[in-house]
Amino acid sequence: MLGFLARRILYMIPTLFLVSIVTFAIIQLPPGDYLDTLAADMGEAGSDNNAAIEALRVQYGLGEPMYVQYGKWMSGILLHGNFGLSFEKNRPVTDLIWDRLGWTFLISLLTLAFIWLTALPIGIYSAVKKYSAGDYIATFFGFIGLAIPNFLLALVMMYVAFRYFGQSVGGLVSPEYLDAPWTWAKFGNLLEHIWMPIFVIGTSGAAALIRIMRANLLDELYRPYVVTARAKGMSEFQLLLRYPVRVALNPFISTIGWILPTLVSGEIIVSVVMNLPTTGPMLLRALLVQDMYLAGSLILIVSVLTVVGTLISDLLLAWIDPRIRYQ
Amino acid sequence: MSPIHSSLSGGMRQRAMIAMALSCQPRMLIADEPTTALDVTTQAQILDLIADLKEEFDMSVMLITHDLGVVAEVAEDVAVMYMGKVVERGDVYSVFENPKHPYTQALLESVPRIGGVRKKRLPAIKGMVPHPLARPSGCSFRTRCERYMPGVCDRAEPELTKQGESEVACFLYSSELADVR
Amino acid sequence: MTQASTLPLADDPAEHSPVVLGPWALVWRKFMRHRLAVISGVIIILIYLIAAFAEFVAPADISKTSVRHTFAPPQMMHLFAPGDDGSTVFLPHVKGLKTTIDKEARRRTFEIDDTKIIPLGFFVHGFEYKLFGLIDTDLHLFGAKNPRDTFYLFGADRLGRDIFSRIVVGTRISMSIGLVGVAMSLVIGVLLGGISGYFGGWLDGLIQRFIEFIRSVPTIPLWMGLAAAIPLDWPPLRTYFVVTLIVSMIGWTSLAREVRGKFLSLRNEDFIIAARLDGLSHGEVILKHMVPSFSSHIIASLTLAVPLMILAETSLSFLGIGLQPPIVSWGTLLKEAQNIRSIAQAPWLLIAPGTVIVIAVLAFNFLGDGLRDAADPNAH
Amino acid sequence: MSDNILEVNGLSMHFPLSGGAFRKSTSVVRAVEDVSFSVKRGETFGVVGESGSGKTTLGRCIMRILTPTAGTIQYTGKAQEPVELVTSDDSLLRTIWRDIRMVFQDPQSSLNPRLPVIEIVGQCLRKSEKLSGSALADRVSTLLTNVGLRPEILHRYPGAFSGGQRQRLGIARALATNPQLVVADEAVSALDVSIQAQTLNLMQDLQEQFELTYIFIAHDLAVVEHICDRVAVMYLGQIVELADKDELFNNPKHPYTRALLNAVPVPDPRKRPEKRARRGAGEIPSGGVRPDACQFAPRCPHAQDICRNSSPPEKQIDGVAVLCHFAGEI
Repeated sequence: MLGFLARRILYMIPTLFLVSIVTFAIIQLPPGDYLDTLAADMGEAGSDNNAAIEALRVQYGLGEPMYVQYGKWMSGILLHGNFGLSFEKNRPVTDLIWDRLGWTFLISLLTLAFIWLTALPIGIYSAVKKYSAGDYIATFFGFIGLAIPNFLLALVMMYVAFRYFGQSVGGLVSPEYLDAPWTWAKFGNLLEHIWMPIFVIGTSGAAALIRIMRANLLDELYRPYVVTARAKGMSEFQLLLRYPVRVALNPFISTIGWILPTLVSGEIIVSVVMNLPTTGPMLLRALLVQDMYLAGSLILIVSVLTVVGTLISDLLLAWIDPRIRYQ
Repeated sequence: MSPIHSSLSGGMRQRAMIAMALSCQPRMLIADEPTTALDVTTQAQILDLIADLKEEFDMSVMLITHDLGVVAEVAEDVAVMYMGKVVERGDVYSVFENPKHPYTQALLESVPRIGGVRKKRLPAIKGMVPHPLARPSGCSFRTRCERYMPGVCDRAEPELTKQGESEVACFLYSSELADVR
Repeated sequence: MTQASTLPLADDPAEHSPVVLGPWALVWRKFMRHRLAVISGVIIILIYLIAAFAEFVAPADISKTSVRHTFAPPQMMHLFAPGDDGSTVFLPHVKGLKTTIDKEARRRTFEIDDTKIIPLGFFVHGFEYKLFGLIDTDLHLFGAKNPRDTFYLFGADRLGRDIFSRIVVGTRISMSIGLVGVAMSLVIGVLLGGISGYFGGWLDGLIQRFIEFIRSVPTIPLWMGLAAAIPLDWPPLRTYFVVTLIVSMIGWTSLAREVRGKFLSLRNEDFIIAARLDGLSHGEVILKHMVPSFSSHIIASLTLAVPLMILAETSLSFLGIGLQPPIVSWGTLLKEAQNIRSIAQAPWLLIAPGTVIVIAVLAFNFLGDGLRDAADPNAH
Repeated sequence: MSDNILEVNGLSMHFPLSGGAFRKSTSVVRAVEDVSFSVKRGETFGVVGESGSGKTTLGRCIMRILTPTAGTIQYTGKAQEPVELVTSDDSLLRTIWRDIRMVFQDPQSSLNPRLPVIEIVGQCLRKSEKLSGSALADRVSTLLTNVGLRPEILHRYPGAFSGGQRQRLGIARALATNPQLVVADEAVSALDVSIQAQTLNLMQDLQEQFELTYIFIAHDLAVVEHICDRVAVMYLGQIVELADKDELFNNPKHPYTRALLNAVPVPDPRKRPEKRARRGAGEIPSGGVRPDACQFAPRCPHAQDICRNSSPPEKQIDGVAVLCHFAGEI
């Protein structure tokens, strides 16, 4: 197990290195840079500030070769935890993102909990009561959940909430609480808002998991060992929890691997729609205005989270099922 | 269970299964082809194990197998089935030494045996087991039987009747042959 | 004995020849039993037909604006109308709109005018277009009998353009992105997966590391980064191509893995070894024995990958970093519904394209599921 | 022309066990280890052993599906110079594969379910003799008749046949190129008793008719005794005893051969007590193979220190090759 752990962590290093290069390349892809945008804006405004812009260019190392810029960026991150400056906001990236990362993380974890809590019982029910009305309903909603893109669902939910419940939509708290200090009232207001993004982001994951759970459980339910246990007189419920559910749980563990990253990145589009204070809208904005260090840092951080999430789920899986270690 | 059983050999797994089956102190153990997937040496051990346990726990064993050798090795009584019907039943000695039903006879002859009389060709049963939906009329073995009696075997199904030490379902031994028109 | 499941044999005198179907016929028969999948297949064919004949199906010119119809609501199509003698006659029509101008709010409000009937007809003459870009015509599947009448089945947008027609035309872009994207991932996936699985060894290791890397990277931020890098002043065709390329990057890794897995398990099948011993070359073994063995699975996987790509295009365009107006796709149409104020004023901006997307995605999912079931020899 | 159709010398097949972080092979599985034997033209050469004994690997090395790690395999066809199989390249192998054919264990998985009989059986004829159309159909029909199937089934798919019929198809395919040598890997193991007898009889008839040489790989000693002329007993990758059939079954010299023979259930209930009394114990140990010891020592009732510390030399006793320190003494 320790060897497996060491091996997996070793594997992460080249992956992360490649990720950082790819991220950097993407940031460099658009022709021109933020200063061009800035110069264009200034030009429109009628002022001629070429000298000032050139000074900025030198300061940010924008005129230098790519690898030098990459080196500066990476060494800043690795050695000083400095992700660079946001051009648009003229503040260190680090100042901007932690708050938003915190919200992103909170929403992702809550969504994961939501997915598990709905998918597990519904999946078991669907498998045990195969072809019952409940199973058909679950299957139907599963398909719908998979077919409706998250952002569409977000829009529909917001419309319904706005139209029929008169609820203010967007954001995690009502506007009047935005800058208010934390009180119970604000917390309550948060609860009123936060369920919607969790529901929206979690639906497709839950739908997928219900189907996986059902299929896995159906595979297990008719295995000879279950028949043996039944022949020994174990009660159906005990029987179910004892073996098949445990085996069928494997995909649940591995969901941490694929759900966490998809939550973190899938949340991007939803949070743009719902105007959440998470990384998504910030990333989109940064990409649109080519605020490269901000966008790059966000992509990099989300990527690292993905890689770490995959690692955690792999470790859990290996811990639960030793066969995986040897594959 | 899965993490453990993957590291066990076939014989160990079968032992574990037997241990599981015995954990409730049953009166009867049904073993369905318990050794089919195993090597001969392992098979011999499992068969010995079953025989020992049978003595020790004073239980009955119903062993389902296609291997006549395995039957001879452990069974006291034998029932031979063909297409869902018992065609011959008796104690192991009478069935193996004095088989009555043509199917049992052919079956025993078609197995090559070590140290047996060397024959150039094995007496094989002709044809194959018919499709369950295309069951022949009368005795279902008649299409492959060397001693098929037209007008008799295809008319009615033979009943299992007592013949000496064993019971057999075949018109060859039927005293009421005349009754079957 | 355990020979129970055999069909009557060749040397059995009592044989009655059973109907023997080829494997493809079996797959087809199993698929046809899957009713939902068959219906979905028909729907998908219909959608692609609409995409091919978009201008013919669309009753209105998609770029024709009308200030007087800003956010005009959907007009229901009625099939029957009361005739002159009081009886009901077959007359497809929509009810007209009554416009009032709310001077305070500075906007128009619309009401359905029950007294005004706009008769519709099939194969009417409308705006001029080139069918397949070749044939000049003004014939349309249906439309107002009087060419000067306007009507909005799914409502109108901010500029008074017909959403129904725009969705019909957008079908072409959105659905073809799915197909082209899948074709691209198919080529990459089958090529790399096949090499990886058939030859194994260090090549397999290298390709697997590469796939693992791509899969370990979060996709959405990366596509966003890539898509955001598309310059706004690029010609639509180039943008379309690049977006398709980005979208196709979603699918190929899982496809490559699937192909590799199939190759790996098939490589050690006795019938593959037997084919080698029959003197077939590697290429012949792959083409004659391996590809047919898993092509049905691949087709099913591809079908299931199409909706993912449709959704990806929609998402990117919705965010404003994929396709850009004036390109009309389902995604760019939804972009109009980006803020809650426009949805509140004109919910059809969201509902119409949203429903179409969900139907298309569901249809592909059901079809793919049906194909997968049919292709699986173990399923009943 | 040599009497021997096949001469195998010092054949070894090691599989690397890939494990560890950087795919370095840390150990090897010695599936076949230094095996030598020859097969006479026209005989049936049996290879018996339990699972894991390396008999299937041996067969695949001879077919050159696998490339052996060491050793030579010399094949001498009719009026041909001897050919070294181990070093043959792909194009040479393709011609050799017309002479040496294989019958597989599982008739289910060895026939492509997506191809009709004419393609399965005739595939090699398309390649080797460029046959097609009615010429191909004629040839395949003849082959089907040879193996007791009716020519009408040409256009059916394998799914329509029973196990026994499929194995006949497999045999027909093997015979299509008029081979000299047929490697039958557990060819009758998957079949029911009565079908097994039919198939064995068919194989014997075909051997006479087409002057075939068989290498018959099986785990069933009774079947091997019935059909083979000479038999090699394999244990953990080595041939521990190689003898004429009669000698092997009447007078087994290696303790493992004896254990095997004692373990076989005989369809004679009277022999039960006597057989149970003679049985040894122990399964094949799951640990790796130790190079400097008798592989059978851990299970051998006669094992001495020498057995655990040095690998036994091959001894010749009455024309029987035995791999045992105490061959002839116990």
